[in-house]
Amino acid sequence: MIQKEFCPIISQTEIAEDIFELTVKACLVSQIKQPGQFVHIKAANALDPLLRRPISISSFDQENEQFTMIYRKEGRGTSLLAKMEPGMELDILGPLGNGFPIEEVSSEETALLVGGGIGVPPLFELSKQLVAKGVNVIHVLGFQTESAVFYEQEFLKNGETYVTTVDGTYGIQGFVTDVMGNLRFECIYACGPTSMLKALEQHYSDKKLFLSLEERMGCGIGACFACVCRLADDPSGVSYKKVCSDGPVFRAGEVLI
Amino acid sequence: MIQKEFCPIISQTEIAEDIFELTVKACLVSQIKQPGQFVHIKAANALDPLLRRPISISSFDQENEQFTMIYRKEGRGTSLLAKMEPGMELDILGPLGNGFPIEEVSSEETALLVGGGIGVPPLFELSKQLVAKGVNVIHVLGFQTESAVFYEQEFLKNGETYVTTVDGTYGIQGFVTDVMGNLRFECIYACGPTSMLKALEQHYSDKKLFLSLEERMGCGIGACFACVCRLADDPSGVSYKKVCSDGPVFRAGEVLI
Amino acid sequence: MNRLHVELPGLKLKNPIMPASGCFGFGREYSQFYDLSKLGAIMIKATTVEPRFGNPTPRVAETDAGMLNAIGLQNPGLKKVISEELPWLSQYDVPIIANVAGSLEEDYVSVAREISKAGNVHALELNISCPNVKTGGIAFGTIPEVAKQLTRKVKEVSRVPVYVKLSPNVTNIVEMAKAVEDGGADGLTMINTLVGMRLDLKTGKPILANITGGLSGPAIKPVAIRMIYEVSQAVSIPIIGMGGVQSAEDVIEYFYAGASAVAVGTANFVDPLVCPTIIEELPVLLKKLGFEHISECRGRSWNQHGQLAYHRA
Amino acid sequence: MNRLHVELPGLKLKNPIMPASGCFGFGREYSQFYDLSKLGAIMIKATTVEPRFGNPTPRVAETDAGMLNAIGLQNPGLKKVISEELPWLSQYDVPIIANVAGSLEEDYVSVAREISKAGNVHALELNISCPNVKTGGIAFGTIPEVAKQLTRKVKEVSRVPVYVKLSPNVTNIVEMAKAVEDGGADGLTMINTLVGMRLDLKTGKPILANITGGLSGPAIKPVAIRMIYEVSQAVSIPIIGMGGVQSAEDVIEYFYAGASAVAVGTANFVDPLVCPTIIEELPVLLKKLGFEHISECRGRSWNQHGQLAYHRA
Ligand SMILES: Cc1cc2nc3c(=O)[nH]c(=O)nc-3n(C[C@H](O)[C@H](O)[C@H](O)COP(=O)(O)OP(=O)(O)OC[C@H]3O[C@@H](n4cnc5c(N)ncnc54)[C@H](O)[C@@H]3O)c2cc1C
Ligand SMILES: Cc1cc2nc3c(=O)[nH]c(=O)nc-3n(C[C@H](O)[C@H](O)[C@H](O)COP(=O)(O)OP(=O)(O)OC[C@H]3O[C@@H](n4cnc5c(N)ncnc54)[C@H](O)[C@@H]3O)c2cc1C
Ligand SMILES: Cc1cc2nc3c(=O)[nH]c(=O)nc-3n(C[C@H](O)[C@H](O)[C@H](O)COP(=O)(O)O)c2cc1C
Ligand SMILES: Cc1cc2nc3c(=O)[nH]c(=O)nc-3n(C[C@H](O)[C@H](O)[C@H](O)COP(=O)(O)O)c2cc1C
Ligand code: FES
Ligand code: FES
Repeated sequence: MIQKEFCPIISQTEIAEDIFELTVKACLVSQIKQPGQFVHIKAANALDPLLRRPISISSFDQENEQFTMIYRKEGRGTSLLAKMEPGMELDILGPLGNGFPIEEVSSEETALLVGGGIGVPPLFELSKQLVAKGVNVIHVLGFQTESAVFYEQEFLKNGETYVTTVDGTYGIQGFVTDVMGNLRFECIYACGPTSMLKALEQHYSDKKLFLSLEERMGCGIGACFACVCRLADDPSGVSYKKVCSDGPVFRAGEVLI
Repeated sequence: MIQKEFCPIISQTEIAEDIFELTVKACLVSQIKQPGQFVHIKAANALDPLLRRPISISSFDQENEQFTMIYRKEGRGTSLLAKMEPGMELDILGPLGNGFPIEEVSSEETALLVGGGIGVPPLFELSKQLVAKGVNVIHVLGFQTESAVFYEQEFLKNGETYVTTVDGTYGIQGFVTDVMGNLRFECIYACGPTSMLKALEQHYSDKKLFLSLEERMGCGIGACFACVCRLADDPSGVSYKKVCSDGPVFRAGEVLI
Repeated sequence: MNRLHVELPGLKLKNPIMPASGCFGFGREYSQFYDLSKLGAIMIKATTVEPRFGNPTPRVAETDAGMLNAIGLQNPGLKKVISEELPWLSQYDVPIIANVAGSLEEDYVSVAREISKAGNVHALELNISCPNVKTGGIAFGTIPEVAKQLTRKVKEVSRVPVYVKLSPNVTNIVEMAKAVEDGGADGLTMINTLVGMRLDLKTGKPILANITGGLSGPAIKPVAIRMIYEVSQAVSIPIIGMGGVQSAEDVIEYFYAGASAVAVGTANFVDPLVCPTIIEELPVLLKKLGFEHISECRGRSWNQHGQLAYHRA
Repeated sequence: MNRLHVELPGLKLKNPIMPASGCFGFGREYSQFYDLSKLGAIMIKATTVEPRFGNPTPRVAETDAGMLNAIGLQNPGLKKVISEELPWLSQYDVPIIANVAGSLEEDYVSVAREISKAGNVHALELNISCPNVKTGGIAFGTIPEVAKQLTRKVKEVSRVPVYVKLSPNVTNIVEMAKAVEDGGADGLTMINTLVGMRLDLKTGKPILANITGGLSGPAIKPVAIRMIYEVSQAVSIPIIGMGGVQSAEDVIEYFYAGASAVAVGTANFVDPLVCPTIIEELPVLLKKLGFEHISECRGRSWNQHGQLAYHRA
């Protein structure tokens, strides 16, 4: 069940340039079903900004009732968020949507987790759960530049990890796809910019491939039709899925990206 | 000169029900000319609320560069203000307007300071300055009810002090004017609700009488024409004074209230 | 004491609070949060004859104290609304107001005829004011004579009272209101969104794929209040007010202006529990303000007693 | 590199930032805060033939991300503006745009004729859109033919270019813009305020003594952007844009929409230093966005290169 809750902030740290890791205490943790789900955050009690902001759950801890998000300080909402301190409370709605299906890989198989920039965070919980299940996990994490890189060590603990930067200032120069050619895996889970997801869909249509999409949202729960995408197979021309409540994770080929 | 300054909060205390005493550190203190001037405060860095709030300077300390305000938590702006804590910074514009002319009483004379509710605060600095000058000071402070009474002790230190409450739960039951009949004085300085100011103007037109007015403000500095009042003597029908920059204190009879 | 019961043409409302059309889907999502029977009514998403996908995304953009939307009337179409959504909603004890949209007069008439037969549809809301569809629409919402004709045609076929939803994007809202009253409207709902736009700082291009969108939220409340103030004095049919309502205080302001009930749109996205919260807080606020019944607030900005017989229970 | 110099009919502007009429008086108050010569131009308070006291108070009311005002064109009258205010302003190296108001056509014509003779008045802004005066006004701002006639009459007598200030309270803003262009307007300024209203929770009565007022501030920005986007593509005269501008980012958004300069109103009340701050931040932002000159931003929402010859230095 989706809950609306005022969650006390436990910690907030800048882990890379403009990238913040935020942990809150929240009863709604008990409702999380899958890695890749997200929450909808009100960054101010006031009207400015008005709308909630969708942020992925990057990891959670049922026992201690807390979960972590990693976000980039961008516009008004995330800038306000970045100023908040432990002890303050955040108005959070969640957990929302459907995440990555871990049942799609079995313990002997290898899963490739591909993240681009601020698409990396939800893969962390996914990685943890896959490893716990005995799946062999490889991570390919793409960033713009050195200062934007985060969580490399954390992912390394779970398995092989390749970091790429567009400008070559860290790790391998290039895009995530430049690394993937040499790797063997049965299933891909990916989250990142649309261009990255499109490239994956084009090149790896033969694999099991799950993509987490982004779309501007109103309600975040499926009521406003802000975040729809078309079905790939759409004879009627009017079929759709909602990123917020049907997604954000879809099987490649299911919807048009 | 008027300054716009980010002023760190030194202390904030609830001194009566919904009445807060707020002290800030501010260079603009050096610009204060008279008791009865005010500042214009932005209660949020964000857009909500948009406009500044006019609040009187209730006392100041040139040496330590700090000043105090006393305000009632009413609507959006003052409610936000009431949540602020020492160390936070307030965006303050001031000092604004023209205050009470203390040169109008000489040291042998008696000044009557009449305050109604949230009109009491600016009288405190006035009282201090008059006493320092050797003027005999009497205070009549009117409140709605016991829980709204504040600063009685502080005023008592400066001179005779009568407190009235409308419901009689504290001090003398009635209005400030009910007390005044028995007192002797040469000059009245008053700040409070319009009805109180009108009553004073009606009954004490024979005395020197200075009234501090309130009006909804836009700019607070004289540019927007939001806060005008008409001159009492206005043959042309178009003459006016601005409460923010000509006032808020006027000699009784000068403007229509 | 029941301070909130209100009667309007076709509608006996437990309370005058209802989610606004398009901001509540067909209720399923919000039913996760509370019992929909608590609501005064539900204004369901616009229904058209055929299913519509709507506009390309992005469909929403945030603005200061508001948001733009250009959903483009996405909906599953008349048949599905009648066969799936309305029956699902009938489990709740709450009257439905069906928002009727289309491009041509015939479309409106077809939807109105069919949807008004559903048992739980107690009123229609004729959406002549959607700013996000390119064909038709605009003339219906901006030319008095056209709006009047459409209202008349829909009234002829509807089995339930017809409320017409007015667009604020007109020079003279009173003229529009009078025209649809003349056309037989049983009530008005106002306002729909103001046409607005936002551009992306990096690209210079519109944030919305549809270029322009409808501005809703607190930003538009002063415009809505003004229009309801003007219209409520000029017509004798009741008004369901909307635009930026977020709190019980806002509801009272709408009643003062002349509304007889109030719809909540954008605020649902900010707080999914906003409607039941307002419904809970209203009686307390009314008591504090000294009103025995909410209808006493109605029209107080222009009339001493703020009360008209027809909408008091 | 000067990224900000802009030329418009009658106006060589150091930068395209100017305070909006009515939000800056005649400059005296803000001259306490900074050197007015820093400004691109100054739009002074509306001037009428006779001095006006304006409306009773309260004249302002806050709204969400906005404010209502009903000043009612208070001003010292043509004579005093010419004999006192304009000479005082002439100490600054800044072109003045005189806002011309009135109730009758003759009033506008008289003010325009006289005030356009002042040496530092480089352009007129014909205020046909003030929502806060009861007589005249409204027709000028809402009926295209009437607006066109007035523009023509004023053009006949004015010694300087005439900009017409459009009201957003119309069904079709493009029609209004084209009409005044036809009437000979050299430029447009838009938008004036949206008509709005607020009611007091305790009394139920309007907060403004004038009942309704003009809504300004960030709340109306999306409406202004949309209207400028539409109008800038339909006319060939330049637009000075306004409505909720608070930052350099907002200025760029206005240019993208199609404005050639930008005025700042309500934001002056929030931050008296807002204009010089924007002027300082603009070149930095332009550089960051990769523009050599602000004119490159113009019209980018609808045209690839966003540049028209006439307004580039
Ligand atoms: C399902 C989902 C999960 C996400 N998870 C993360 C995450 O874990 N970490 C992270 O840093 N970011 C994440 N994002 C992106 C994040 O929502 C935006 O960066 C954020 O909303 C920007 O808000 P702002 O206030 O900084 O920007 P503003 O520019 O002030 O935002 C204005 C409006 O645009 C919307 N918006 C702007 N950018 C985006 C975007 N990329 N996607 C959707 N809406 C946007 C905002 O929500 C807001 O409504 C996620 C987005 C989605 C849809
Ligand atoms: C010169 C002057 C000095 C003042 N000094 C004090 C003081 O020392 N202590 C104190 O408690 N109050 C003082 N006030 C009143 C104070 O400004 C208001 O109580 C305050 O603005 C209310 O803001 P809010 O956010 O609580 O209310 P809201 O209802 O949110 O305010 C909405 C708008 O109305 C304006 N407004 C509301 N009430 C008043 C009012 N009474 N006068 C002027 N504008 C108002 C606000 O400034 C704001 O623009 C003074 C007013 C003036 C004009
Ligand atoms: C996302 C969204 C979708 C909307 N869809 C419709 C619709 O289908 N039919 C309609 O008449 N109004 C629609 N509206 C307008 C609302 O019903 C309402 O009139 C408007 O949003 C003002 O109210 P608010 O400020 O409370 O949102 C929609 C508004 C939003 C924000
Ligand atoms: C207090 C106030 C007074 C105004 N007076 C005038 C005026 O005299 N003439 C005029 O053309 N516009 C006047 N306006 C409108 C502004 O010039 C401007 O068009 C409008 O406020 C939108 O800009 P903003 O949102 O930046 O304030 C006034 C606005 C305000 C807030
Ligand atoms: S955000 Fe409202 S339906 Fe997805
Ligand atoms: S508040 Fe602007 S002139 Fe006084």
